[in-house]
Amino acid sequence: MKVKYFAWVRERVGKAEETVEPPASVRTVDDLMAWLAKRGEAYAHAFETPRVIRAAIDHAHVKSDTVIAGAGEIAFFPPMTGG
Amino acid sequence: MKVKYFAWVRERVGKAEETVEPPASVRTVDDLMAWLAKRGEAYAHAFETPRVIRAAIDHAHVKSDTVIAGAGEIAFFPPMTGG
Amino acid sequence: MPVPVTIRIQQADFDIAREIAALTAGRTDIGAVVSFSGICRGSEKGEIIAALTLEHYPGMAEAEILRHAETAMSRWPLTGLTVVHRVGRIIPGENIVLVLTASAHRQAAFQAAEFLMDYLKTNAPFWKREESAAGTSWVEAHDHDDAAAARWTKP
Amino acid sequence: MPVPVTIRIQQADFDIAREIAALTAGRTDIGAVVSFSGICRGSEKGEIIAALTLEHYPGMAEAEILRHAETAMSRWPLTGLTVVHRVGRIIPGENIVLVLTASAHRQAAFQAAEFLMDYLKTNAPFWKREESAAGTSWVEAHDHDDAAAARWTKP
Repeated sequence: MKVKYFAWVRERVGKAEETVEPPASVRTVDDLMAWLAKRGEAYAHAFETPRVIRAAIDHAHVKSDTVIAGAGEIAFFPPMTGG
Repeated sequence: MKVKYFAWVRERVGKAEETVEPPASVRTVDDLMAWLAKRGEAYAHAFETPRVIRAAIDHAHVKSDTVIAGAGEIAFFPPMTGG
Repeated sequence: MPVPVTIRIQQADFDIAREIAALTAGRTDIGAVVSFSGICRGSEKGEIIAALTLEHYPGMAEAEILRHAETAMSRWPLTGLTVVHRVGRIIPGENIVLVLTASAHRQAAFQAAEFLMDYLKTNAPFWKREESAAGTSWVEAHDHDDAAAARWTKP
Repeated sequence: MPVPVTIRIQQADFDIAREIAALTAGRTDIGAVVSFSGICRGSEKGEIIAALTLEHYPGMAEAEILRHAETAMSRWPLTGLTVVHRVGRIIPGENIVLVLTASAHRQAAFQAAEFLMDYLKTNAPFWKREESAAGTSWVEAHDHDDAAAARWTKP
């Protein structure tokens, strides 16, 4: 599963994207954030307040309780500030 | 007192402006339209439905019951269709 | 910084890019510019229009636009405002009117531009005459334009 | 006639006049064109801004703008729509975003442009980083932008 990070999530994680293989117990976007947060200090910092982080699966916004099964690409980013 | 006509009021009257000297009994914009309507067939046609005609005194919109005393220039025209 | 207000009534077409540049050049306090261009359509209610001729009341037209420009400036925090209204003969596809508003924030720019257009439609002394196969006729005012203007006076 | 929809994300500046010409050329069914340009301001809350850097999510950004463009086209009778969003480093006074809407009537053009801007602000995956004397920091999202977007979902 490909994971992408943007804005300060990207800066804190220290990379723009990577491929991860979470265990089957990681079912939702929330689970994935909790699992990623345990991958080290940088991830812990990036995901320390998961409620402010937005997620998208395959280019569509999703809620944090969305099941990730079948996702090709999951992205994490702060609230958007374009326009 | 200078009177100006625009759009179909101008076309019906047959002139764009003129100077008129109404009698003292002509007090309001309504009175002036009624008085002008008696100046001939062209005027009668132009002012046959005075309620649809708008008026301005010295470049400001006025209601038809406005007193005309002191007016330098009175204009008559149909509802506006600019923009 | 004074608010630049430009009001012009002219036969010639306008250049939106040049008008925007004039409103924004050298400034860094503008976050939003809204432009509205009104364009002559080629048909009205199914009838083909060959051209419009715009007549106006010189002196009053400028005064009436300025009065509404001042109202807009007092109601919204604008950094600039431009109104250009063409007169004379205009063919389908050509510009009729331009309203430009600039502000730090987008809502002010949008609302002021809508307000100005609604008032131009109903209060500025301009009249359109249409040329079609049936001859020429004066365009009638629309009730929905009065309704659009009236919403700005609601509490 | 198909509705021309143009969506571009680019580093380069845009030319409003050229974008309007592309939307209106050869057509006589357009009565109103509204443009919104979002411009980089030189200060935010009293702090001098040296520049913004815009980051985006390639692929999703285009998809999200297209999704809202399609919603706008289904809600208002538009004859065309253009969105150009810049990315990369932008200095005060430079353009950030352009939304253009064309319609037979002005209300549709105004409302669709406002709708698109409100949704771009809150839903399109772009992020601004500010450079100031204090260093660089990510711009925080505004609650009032969420409120502006929410008004389009009211009954």
